[in-house]
Amino acid sequence: MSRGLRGSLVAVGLVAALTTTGCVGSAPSEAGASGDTIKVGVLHSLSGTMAISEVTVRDAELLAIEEINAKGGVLGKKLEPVVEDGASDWPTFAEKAQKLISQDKVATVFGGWTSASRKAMLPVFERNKALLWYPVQYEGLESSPYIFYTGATTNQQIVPGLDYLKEQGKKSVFLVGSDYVFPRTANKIIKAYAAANGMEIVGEEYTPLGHTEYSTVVNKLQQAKPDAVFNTLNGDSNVAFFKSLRGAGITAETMPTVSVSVAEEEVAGIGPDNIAGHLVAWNYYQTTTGATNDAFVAAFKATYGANKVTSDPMEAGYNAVKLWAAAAEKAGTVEVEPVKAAAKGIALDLPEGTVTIDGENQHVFKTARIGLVQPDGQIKEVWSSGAPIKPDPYLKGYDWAAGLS
Amino acid sequence: MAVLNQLFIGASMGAVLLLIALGLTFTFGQMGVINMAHGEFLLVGAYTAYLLQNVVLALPVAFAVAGALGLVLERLLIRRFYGRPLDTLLLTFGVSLILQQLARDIFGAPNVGVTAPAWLTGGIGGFPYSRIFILVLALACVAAISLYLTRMKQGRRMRAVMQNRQLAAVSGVATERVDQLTFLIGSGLAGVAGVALTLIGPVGPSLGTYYIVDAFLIVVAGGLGQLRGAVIAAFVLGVLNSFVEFWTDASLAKVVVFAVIVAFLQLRPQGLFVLRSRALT
Amino acid sequence: MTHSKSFVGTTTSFFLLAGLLLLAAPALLPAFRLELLAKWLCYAIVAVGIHLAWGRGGMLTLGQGVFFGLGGYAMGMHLKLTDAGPGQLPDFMVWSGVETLPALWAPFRNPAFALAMVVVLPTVVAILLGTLVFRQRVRGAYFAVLSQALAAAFVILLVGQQGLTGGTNGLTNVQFFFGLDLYDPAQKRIVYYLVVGALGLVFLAAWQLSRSRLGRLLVAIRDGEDRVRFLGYDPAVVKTVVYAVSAATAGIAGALFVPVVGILGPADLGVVPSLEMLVAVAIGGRFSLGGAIGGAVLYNYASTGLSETFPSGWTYLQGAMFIAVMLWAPRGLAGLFSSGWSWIGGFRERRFPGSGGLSSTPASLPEPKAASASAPAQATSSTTSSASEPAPASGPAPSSARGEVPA
Amino acid sequence: MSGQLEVRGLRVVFDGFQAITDLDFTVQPGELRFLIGPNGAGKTTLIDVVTGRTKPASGSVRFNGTELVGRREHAIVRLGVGRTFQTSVVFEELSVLENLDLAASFRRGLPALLRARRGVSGVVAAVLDTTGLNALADRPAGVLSHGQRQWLEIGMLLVQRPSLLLLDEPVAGMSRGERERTGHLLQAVAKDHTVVVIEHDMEFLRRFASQVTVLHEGRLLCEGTVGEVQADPRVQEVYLGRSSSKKEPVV
Repeated sequence: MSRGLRGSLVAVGLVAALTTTGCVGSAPSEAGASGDTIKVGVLHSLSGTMAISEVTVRDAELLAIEEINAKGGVLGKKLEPVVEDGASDWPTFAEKAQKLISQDKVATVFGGWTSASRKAMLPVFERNKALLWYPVQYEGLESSPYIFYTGATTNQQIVPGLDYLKEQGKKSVFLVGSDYVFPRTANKIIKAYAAANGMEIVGEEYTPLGHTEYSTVVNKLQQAKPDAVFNTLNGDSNVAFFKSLRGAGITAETMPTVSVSVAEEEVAGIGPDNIAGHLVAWNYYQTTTGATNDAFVAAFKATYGANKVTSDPMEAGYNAVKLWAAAAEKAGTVEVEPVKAAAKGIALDLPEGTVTIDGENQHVFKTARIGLVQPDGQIKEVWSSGAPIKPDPYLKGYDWAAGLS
Repeated sequence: MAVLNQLFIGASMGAVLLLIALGLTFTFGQMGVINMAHGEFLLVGAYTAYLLQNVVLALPVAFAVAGALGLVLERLLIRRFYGRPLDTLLLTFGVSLILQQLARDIFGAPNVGVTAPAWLTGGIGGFPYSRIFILVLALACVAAISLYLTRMKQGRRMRAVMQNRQLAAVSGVATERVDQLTFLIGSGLAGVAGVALTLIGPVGPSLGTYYIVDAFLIVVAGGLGQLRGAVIAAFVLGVLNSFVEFWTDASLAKVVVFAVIVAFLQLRPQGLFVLRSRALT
Repeated sequence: MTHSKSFVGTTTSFFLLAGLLLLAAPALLPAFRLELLAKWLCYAIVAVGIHLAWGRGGMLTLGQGVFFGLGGYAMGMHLKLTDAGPGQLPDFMVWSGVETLPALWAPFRNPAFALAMVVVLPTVVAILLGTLVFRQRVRGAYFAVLSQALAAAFVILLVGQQGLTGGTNGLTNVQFFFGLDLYDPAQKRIVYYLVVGALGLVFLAAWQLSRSRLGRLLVAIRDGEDRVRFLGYDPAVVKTVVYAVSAATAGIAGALFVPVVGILGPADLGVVPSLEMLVAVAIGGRFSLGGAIGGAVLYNYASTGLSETFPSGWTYLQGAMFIAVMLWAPRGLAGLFSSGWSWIGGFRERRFPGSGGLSSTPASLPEPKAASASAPAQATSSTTSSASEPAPASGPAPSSARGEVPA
Repeated sequence: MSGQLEVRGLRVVFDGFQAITDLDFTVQPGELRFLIGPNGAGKTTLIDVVTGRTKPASGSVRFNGTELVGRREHAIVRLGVGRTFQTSVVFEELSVLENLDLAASFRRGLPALLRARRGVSGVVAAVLDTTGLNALADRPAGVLSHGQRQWLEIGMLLVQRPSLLLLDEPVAGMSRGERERTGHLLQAVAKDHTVVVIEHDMEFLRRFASQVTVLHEGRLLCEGTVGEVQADPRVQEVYLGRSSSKKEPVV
């Protein structure tokens, strides 16, 4: 117990010293809003399994910050993004959110992708009375006073998707999803909708996140022979799913799928050949018409490369920054409560069209769009709700959803 | 029909498992290197296929690229760790992190698409060509390896070293060369498997992490360094997994497979096949 | 016991110093940093268990996250129930459409039951797996792979039972801990002291275990399991006991993690987090108790620090760190420091490699050596001699270990 | 005195190779029996079977009338059967004293094992004396010389007070003086234990053995005193004849 232990004691001592000094050394600096710049937090997974989706959202948010800075910033001050890595780990999200708030003193945070990361961060923002802008479509049933939701809630994406299927005369639907909260909640909603609208759910399959073997699920699809498949698979699993689907000879003509987590980025990874002809439900596509979107797409390609695509979550992240900046300008400060108050009713012309913040629940009005995947990897709009739909995270406006929340 | 389909699916899952585990039977099974970076060698193969956009051409190229990378790894790091298998685990975990992040920085975080050749799309009687291709590829690899190990001089040396290193060394076998070759082949096979994976799954920086645990389980169930064992374990577990999944769901199937392996190791603690050793440990 | 009185003095004063620093930390650190420190100390508690199982017992447990999770969920379930209030369901059950409290949850309302389960659940699972595995002499790499697969299977189970476990989200937003409001920094400080106290107790228990005959026996089993069998001991029993102790330790850490962090989900328990718990210990020095604890704190400190400084590139540094430690400090930083120490104290005799005395740290060999000078040549082994067991070396020189890996 | 060993109809097969064939072998209590034979004769395999390390294909091994086949190693040790290995196996990281103490504590229960060792027990102290390792008691076993290791191992056996000792080449690699001391040690031990020794060294055999059993290719070749065995033509054939193509050192 001599040398080894003694050495380890030195180690302990050193570590303790290091920890303490390190922590003290990097302890709170000056507040984010003081000086010439305003600090804003950007918190996404840059490593781990979720990096695949979140890195580009970060890029879009940074692009929006750059654009705002190019036009003189907010309240005459430049925005200074503080980028943190959530590392695909939910407590890390909470930890980094806390760090951004209490150490960097950021004015607001843009971040998160998975529901789990949002649920992890929610108490941190509520406790600190700080602001989070969450840019991804999600399962609804939430309305935190300290979160702004710039992605779709269920009545802006899933319900329109179902409306579309009903319109197309699809009677039987098979549900395929990754095993986590969004697909499970979405499928609950779908089942309630189906029961009220004379549709039959002929199967429901969940696979672990990151699952890459879909032969069996596809075999079950072949046995059930549904009119359509509602796909809530997440991320990488989609690639394996569509490759299996095509391998088994299932085409969009015989059995179309509606996907709610497959955007332009994912299409490239799946291989356009494998998914062309299938449907997706979002609020924005790279092909969405309008000068604002043309400018956004052009700016994005100019900044990150001509081969890059834009997608709904990226656009929602971009929107979040723009909406916050507008609210801060309107409030004349970056303080949380005035910004929240000013945000209500703000309407901006953004790539997906006019986006208005709903003061009631801090979600935004969004136009639902059903798209058809093209062989070139782009998505063509085949149906739209026409006007932006009022967000209804608890589906209070739908009778059939009465028992859900 | 559904059952027949499922049987085929099981076999094809077995083929995938076999392919990803083959390389590991060399590096882990024969050399005792717990190579956590094995998944990233799959990744190298997959990105090779992406760069070439030609699966058939990619097979030999991926073998060469992944093999070369394996050789570099062996020369630079792993050779200092023989006889310390548990340390190789942490070492290669570090390597795996670095390779993953490299892939992320070079090719971007999102998945990339690999276009399968026209003759591999579609299928016959519900059996996808891509799956048949993988099945054939897996069997071809096994055949090639066993021919190599039994018929070729280098292969026989490899077996000799594996069975008794010291005796092989004093019999004039350059064991160091054999080690390099073993690692090269093991990594190269992972590269080949990576190419095959592009036909059925995602190609992104996390690819390796999806397969690594399964690969280790196959090698353990089959018996360390046992080609026969790996083949049988892969197909049995593939079929088992596919049927359990068919009757229940994918999550449960994974848990059941794990339980079966633990139970099986109760009967045969050393896996299906055992290489006798006289060492007292 | 070869250490001198003055050395005991040094030892004690060092630990006292470290303890004092930990106790003084709340005064020195802002609340946010203190929370982080508390989280690292939870991992330090896990590290103590890993040191026992791996450093002392040679069991490379890649699935410590499972036990961490079992303890954590036992605690988390109780806290979620108290947060929800009597007769109410935890928030995630409401989202998942669960209408009545599952029978599995009901007993966790009772704090005594929940606290008992924190230790009992991991212990029982470890005893079950240990009995199955060690009795059949599955060890080394086999055991490592199996324990890793256990972590993978556990996560899949957790994720698949959303209504029961909160699925991928896990248990979030824990606000009260036995009456303490965790949103209040002053009350949260008490939780920090609890963690420090638990670490102290676990440390002392591990220390005593290492000093005891059982500790010696454990080292003996690590270095020559078969030989121990012929001394009349059943290594399977000893290993199972120590594995269970290390599991219980991880369970306690997991239980404390919940009030400290406020969240517990499958993402903290899977294959990679379990590996990281192990890697931290390897970096600190698995053969040394202090090294293991220091490693856990240092690793998590570095991982927080590096990811703050280099948010997009810290994975490289992390990877490079593992490689560097394995290459140049296979006994971890503790080993490095101890060599440095003896180099400074030049009067100390340059010891023969492998003669680390009573030290838990083999002086030069990174992997514990086989106890024998060489294997009995005529014995046909009926045991699982697996690849990851240290190869029998024909002498103390590290080079001779090479190549005797039984395939 | 107890310690009777009876082996009947023993057959051991490794992957189709018959390592031991129909072996009958008896050692009476208090005997000091030497076991010799060329490489591959099955000597160590026999000890392995007795101590539970190898499972026989058929046959029985009775110790004081108790069947040993099918029991696990540590259970057999607890019945009073101890062994050493061909090359000594001691725990290098533990001190000599701890090695002995560990061996001596094998009947303690788990709670007792959880306490640290205090002092040196009488039996350990006595064995430290007998083996002459007193001066090295606090040194790690890793620094011992070859001969010292062998003694330590025998010492670890003695503190366990087995009634049957099986020693696998205890003097291999020892110097002349060391052999001499070991031989006397064995004779002393044999006064109140049954001892079976595998040994090749003929000089050692002549000096210390009373009864010798010769094994060859897994079968019993002959039994008797040293003189009888040496005179047996079959033994000479085995060691010197055609079948002894292996370079077996016969001294």
